[in-house]
Amino acid sequence: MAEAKHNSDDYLRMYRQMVRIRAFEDQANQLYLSAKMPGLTHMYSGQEAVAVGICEALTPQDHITSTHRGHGHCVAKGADFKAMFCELLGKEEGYCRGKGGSMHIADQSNGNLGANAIVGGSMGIATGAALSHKMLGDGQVTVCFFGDGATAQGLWYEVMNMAALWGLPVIYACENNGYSEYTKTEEIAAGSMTARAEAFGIEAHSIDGQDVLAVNKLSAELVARCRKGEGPFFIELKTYRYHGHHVGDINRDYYRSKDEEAEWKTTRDPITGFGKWLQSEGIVSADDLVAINDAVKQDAEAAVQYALDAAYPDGSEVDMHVYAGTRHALSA
Amino acid sequence: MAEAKHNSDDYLRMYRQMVRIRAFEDQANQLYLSAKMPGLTHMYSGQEAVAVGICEALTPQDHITSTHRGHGHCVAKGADFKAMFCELLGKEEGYCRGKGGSMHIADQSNGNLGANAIVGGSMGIATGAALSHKMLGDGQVTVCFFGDGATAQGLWYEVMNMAALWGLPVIYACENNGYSEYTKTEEIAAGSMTARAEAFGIEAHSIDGQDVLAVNKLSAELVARCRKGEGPFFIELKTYRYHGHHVGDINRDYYRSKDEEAEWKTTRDPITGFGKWLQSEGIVSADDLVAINDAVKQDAEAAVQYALDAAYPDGSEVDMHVYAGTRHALSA
Amino acid sequence: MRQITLGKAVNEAIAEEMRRDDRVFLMGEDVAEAGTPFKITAGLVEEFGTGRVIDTPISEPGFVGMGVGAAMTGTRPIVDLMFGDFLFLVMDQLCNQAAKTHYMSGGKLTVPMVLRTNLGATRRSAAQHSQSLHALVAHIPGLKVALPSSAYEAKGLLKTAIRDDNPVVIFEDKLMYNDKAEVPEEEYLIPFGEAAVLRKGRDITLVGTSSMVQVCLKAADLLEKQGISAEVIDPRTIVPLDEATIVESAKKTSRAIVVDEGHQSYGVSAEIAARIAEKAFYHLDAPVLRFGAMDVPVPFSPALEDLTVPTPEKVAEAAAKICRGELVHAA
Amino acid sequence: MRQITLGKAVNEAIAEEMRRDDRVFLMGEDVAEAGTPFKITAGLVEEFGTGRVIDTPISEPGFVGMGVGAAMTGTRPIVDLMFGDFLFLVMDQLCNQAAKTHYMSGGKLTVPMVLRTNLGATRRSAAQHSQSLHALVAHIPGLKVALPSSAYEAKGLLKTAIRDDNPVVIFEDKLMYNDKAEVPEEEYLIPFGEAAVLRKGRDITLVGTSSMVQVCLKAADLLEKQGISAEVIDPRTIVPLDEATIVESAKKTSRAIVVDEGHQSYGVSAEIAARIAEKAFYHLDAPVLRFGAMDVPVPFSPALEDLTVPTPEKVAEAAAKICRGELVHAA
Ligand SMILES: Cc1ncc(C[n+]2csc(CCOP(=O)(O)OP(=O)(O)O)c2C)c(N)n1
Ligand SMILES: Cc1ncc(C[n+]2csc(CCOP(=O)(O)OP(=O)(O)O)c2C)c(N)n1
Ligand SMILES: [Mg+2]
Ligand SMILES: [Mg+2]
Repeated sequence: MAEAKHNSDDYLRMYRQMVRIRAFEDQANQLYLSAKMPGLTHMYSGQEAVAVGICEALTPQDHITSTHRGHGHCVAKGADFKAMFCELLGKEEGYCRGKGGSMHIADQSNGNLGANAIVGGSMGIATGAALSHKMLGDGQVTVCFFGDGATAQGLWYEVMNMAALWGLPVIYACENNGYSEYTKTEEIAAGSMTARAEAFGIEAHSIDGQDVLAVNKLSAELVARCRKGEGPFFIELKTYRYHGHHVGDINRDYYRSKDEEAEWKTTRDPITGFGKWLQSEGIVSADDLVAINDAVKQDAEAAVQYALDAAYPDGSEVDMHVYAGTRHALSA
Repeated sequence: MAEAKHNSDDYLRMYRQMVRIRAFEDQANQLYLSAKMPGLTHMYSGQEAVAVGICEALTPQDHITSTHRGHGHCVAKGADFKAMFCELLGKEEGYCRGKGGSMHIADQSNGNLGANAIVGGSMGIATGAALSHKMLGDGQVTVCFFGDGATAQGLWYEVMNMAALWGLPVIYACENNGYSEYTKTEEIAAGSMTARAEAFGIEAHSIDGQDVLAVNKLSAELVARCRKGEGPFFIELKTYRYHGHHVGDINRDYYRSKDEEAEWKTTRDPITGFGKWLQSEGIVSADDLVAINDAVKQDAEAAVQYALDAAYPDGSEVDMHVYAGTRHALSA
Repeated sequence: MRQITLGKAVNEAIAEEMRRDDRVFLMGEDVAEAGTPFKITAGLVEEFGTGRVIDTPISEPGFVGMGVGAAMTGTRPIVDLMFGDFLFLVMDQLCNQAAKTHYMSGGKLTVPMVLRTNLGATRRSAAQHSQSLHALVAHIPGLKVALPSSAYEAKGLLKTAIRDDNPVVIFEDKLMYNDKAEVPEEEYLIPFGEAAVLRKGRDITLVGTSSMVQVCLKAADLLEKQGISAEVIDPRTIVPLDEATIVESAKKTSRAIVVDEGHQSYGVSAEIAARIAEKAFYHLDAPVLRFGAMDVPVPFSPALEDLTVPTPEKVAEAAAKICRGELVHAA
Repeated sequence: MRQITLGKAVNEAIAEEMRRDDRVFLMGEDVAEAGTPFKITAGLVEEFGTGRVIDTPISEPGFVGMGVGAAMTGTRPIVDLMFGDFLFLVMDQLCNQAAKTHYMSGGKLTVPMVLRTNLGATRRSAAQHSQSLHALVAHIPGLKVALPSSAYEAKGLLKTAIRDDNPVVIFEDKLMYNDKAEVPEEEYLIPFGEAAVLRKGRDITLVGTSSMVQVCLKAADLLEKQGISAEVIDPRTIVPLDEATIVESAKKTSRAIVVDEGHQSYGVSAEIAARIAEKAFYHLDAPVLRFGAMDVPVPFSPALEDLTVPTPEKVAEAAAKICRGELVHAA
């Protein structure tokens, strides 16, 4: 069972996982810009401390549900670069054999029940997973990731009510990055997020989502309490997305300023901040950090190349996996 | 514009309206028991002070939306017995030409946008009506009636958020009668109802729904404030339904006791209570009240007879009113 | 053989499967002590407890979504949707999530969930409690759709649904809950995708779904009196659909009528009729006719509501007409 | 005549109607400054202000419900649903409320609301952003359903929709937003329920909806090279459906193929094919064939996605086959 991390290995893994997410997104963005990516994708860069801080408090068996902006959760929950890039490119070796793509990437082996292209669409799934685990008595916890914009979906209030009534081991983690698409959060959300959860009798926290240690500490506590039957919980994590809403959202001036973006990147970057702290605590040197960054970047590049070279699924797969237990749905 | 009532005529009208609702329901129940009613219906008896206290604070132009338990709202908003009973019996002279029945009774002439057989189904409609009125600048207010059970529908949170963001002139009136169907409210609602509205920055009140004067006073204040652009508001009204969930719900022991029912009926009846107060204030005598009751009862009986004798719609109406502007949808 | 009601058959199916498999549980509004408004699940909470027979708040999207998540993670929910009309509330969780999860995950995740609900008009329940919405879910790949036509089918199909590893929507006809049929004491399952030929005939094929099977059987009786021999087929599941049995029958009889209680336009009768008309084309002596619910919201008034549903008389009349070789449309 | 894109045509339709009628307003996610992800409504907020071009939170059931209520009380909302796939979220407000209000109220209440949304695959957007769900709403009486096939239709049908006193769902094809067509400067409306015969032909009728009209026109080109003359019909609205034009054409050509981008089974192609097969029965020389999207969730991988949609080549091949008199099914 995971606990708040307090030794160098754990710190370094957290740092490395954040760097891996950033590197993954940089490559994904390049794939888009060089027209090698089918469709669009939503970058997680800037929010790394949330996914890593939370997922490091979970075991591989614990479940998460993810969002359209889901690469970070996927990496943080333990996924492999190659299978991820293969999925983004629609290749057979992708996590979903190319059928899901970026918006539906799922990694059953590490407990990731999947990204979701319906905003808020996974809130029921996460709560249902928590119900399952409560029934099975296996002590597992489920984390439901979603954005500030998703708090406008009525589904959340329905499942919060049931989770509270039945004491389910689920943590609702709202990544408040200040925007839903091209609209500021304050224009689409009245009142207070934490009060919304509290109204259902759910303990709610609001914290700095750029501080991986703070996120991890709180998560580890709440996960442990969930396992003891004290759930559900709600956490609002204040964070920021560095890129546009999706890779194609390049001119953002009409909804947010370049200054605002620069401010977050230079003063509140979760990776830089944690790197500085690691150095100040004497856990690593600046060179160590560079070495980690370089190694991760090479990994990512190699994985991209692997995925580019990988095969597409055979056309005959098109009607496979429509129904479990039926090999091809459309052949008699 | 309606204000808190403070003269005898207003008091007497409120009393009379409550008695009318009770009489209507008694007749409807009889129709069911004597197998003259098509389908089922949900009785409002016991909750009269809510509908009357609120609707007496509205003008006929102000809108309301109603529920499956909607006869009380319909009467309180000014409807006529004959057209109501005709509707309950599926007759041509019914408010909806027999097409809606009890669960869809609507009375456009008095601003009643209709009962609804989808629990919570009218929350969007009410909020949209408020948006319309805000856009049209006509100063009208909309009241959305719903039960405690309906607070479990996510739709409510979606529209509260928008109503709060845009300052819409809508009052959400939750009639908490302690049960949703055969389940106690505390088993299906976590936390606090008022806190749920407050979380969206909506001013919330919780009051005794059996006290028609208190209900009317608060409503008149909130209606006036809505007209000044201070809406939305939320009111929880604590009340009780005397009959079963619907007319067919006769054996209720497994979900609530006869003692509980008797307690509410004998100590908290809204009509008896208000009648006593009217007498104690010297506004009416006991005989006056009996006279009102008798007159209303006769009205109701006559209306029932009228409806029983009335004609069904002609078969050719079956494909009328499918589309506005198309007389018969199915003839070429 | 013993006869039991459809309601009892459903109750037995759930109880047997819950006894067989600990992972199976039931959730929905008033399914526990109240046993649903139709009293279908009465007694289950006494046997299995509130941990496995779960009363929910009135949160259809929420608890169907939870069903999906539970099904993905090791349990096997039977979700009770009180009225088929409430499907409209849960379409996202059912059609965007449950139906697509297995495919989108490349086969890694499965959603063994059953959504039990109902259909059928003429209960004087008006437009929001009388719809037959099975065509909507049948249109969405990834969902299986079962339409039992008697207590026997209700039990066998539901048991199969509970054991299926895919999301299955099963529609019971509200008006048939008290109808009795022979149901064996011994366990049995009814496979999906196998139509039942309920009556053999020579002259015309009548395909009926759910309670319209009764309409077809009664029409066949009426036709028999006129010397016309009708074959009656119940597809039992419309996804998967046993096209072969239906098409072979139409080829043999060279005439067919499809009867379904959903709205006629863009409904189930269109799909079945289109397939027959296409695949038995060279054998047909008459156009394939269709009977569905009238394309109007279901009216409350008894004087109107009864006009909106197919009847044995109307089906028999149309069948007789085409069997006599009369033209039904201008030539 | 000037040529403009479909996106611009939609924008003009909204702007013109908002100028004409103060009660018309627009609401949806990111419709104001952002002008929607497809930039269709760009510029409107500048002209009409945030009071009439309203950005909503991500609350589809909520704001569609509000559209219904607004429409019932004196305003005329155009509600923007960003992706057609989100219809699943709003089905209750659309199908239980908007569609039935006029009928249930015996004609007293009307719901003059337009729901603008889209359809169409092959944008590599995967299973929850690529569906064509028009069959679902076409099945529900009380809703009208329009499927523009070009910029010209998009403008004319949308303007008609905005003036209609009923709830209308209009589906634009996402892939056609940048396609140009001739669109007059002068105002025009396109009536509902009147199919367009886009190409006259003798040998076979091709009925296509939305972008499948292009597929049919291209198939007709391919067929022409083989000496086969195809008539191409665009119903433009599927509710109301101009059955007469379609059936008459099929009677004339004695063959028909229906092409639609919704899933094939229980979809729009079934209804149109069933009606042709029934009502032109005595005139048909071949089975009516159908092409819809494959009955699978839309896959993300380009290698798979392109296999799921009808193509001109496949349509032409099937058409040629039946025109040559080859059997398409065992006789
Ligand atoms: C139900 C639904 N509505 C709208 C969309 C379109 N959409 C995709 S992401 C998004 C914004 C989500 O904002 P937020 O939840 O804050 O997440 P973020 O993108 O900021 O990570 C919207 C509106 C969608 N995918 N699903
Ligand atoms: C969406 C929906 N779910 C379920 C039902 C069935 N149903 C009708 S009334 C009711 C209980 C409503 O409880 P509440 O809102 O407290 O109103 P009350 O009956 O107490 O007046 C239920 C579950 C319904 N009509 N609509
Ligand atoms: Mg956000
Ligand atoms: Mg109640």
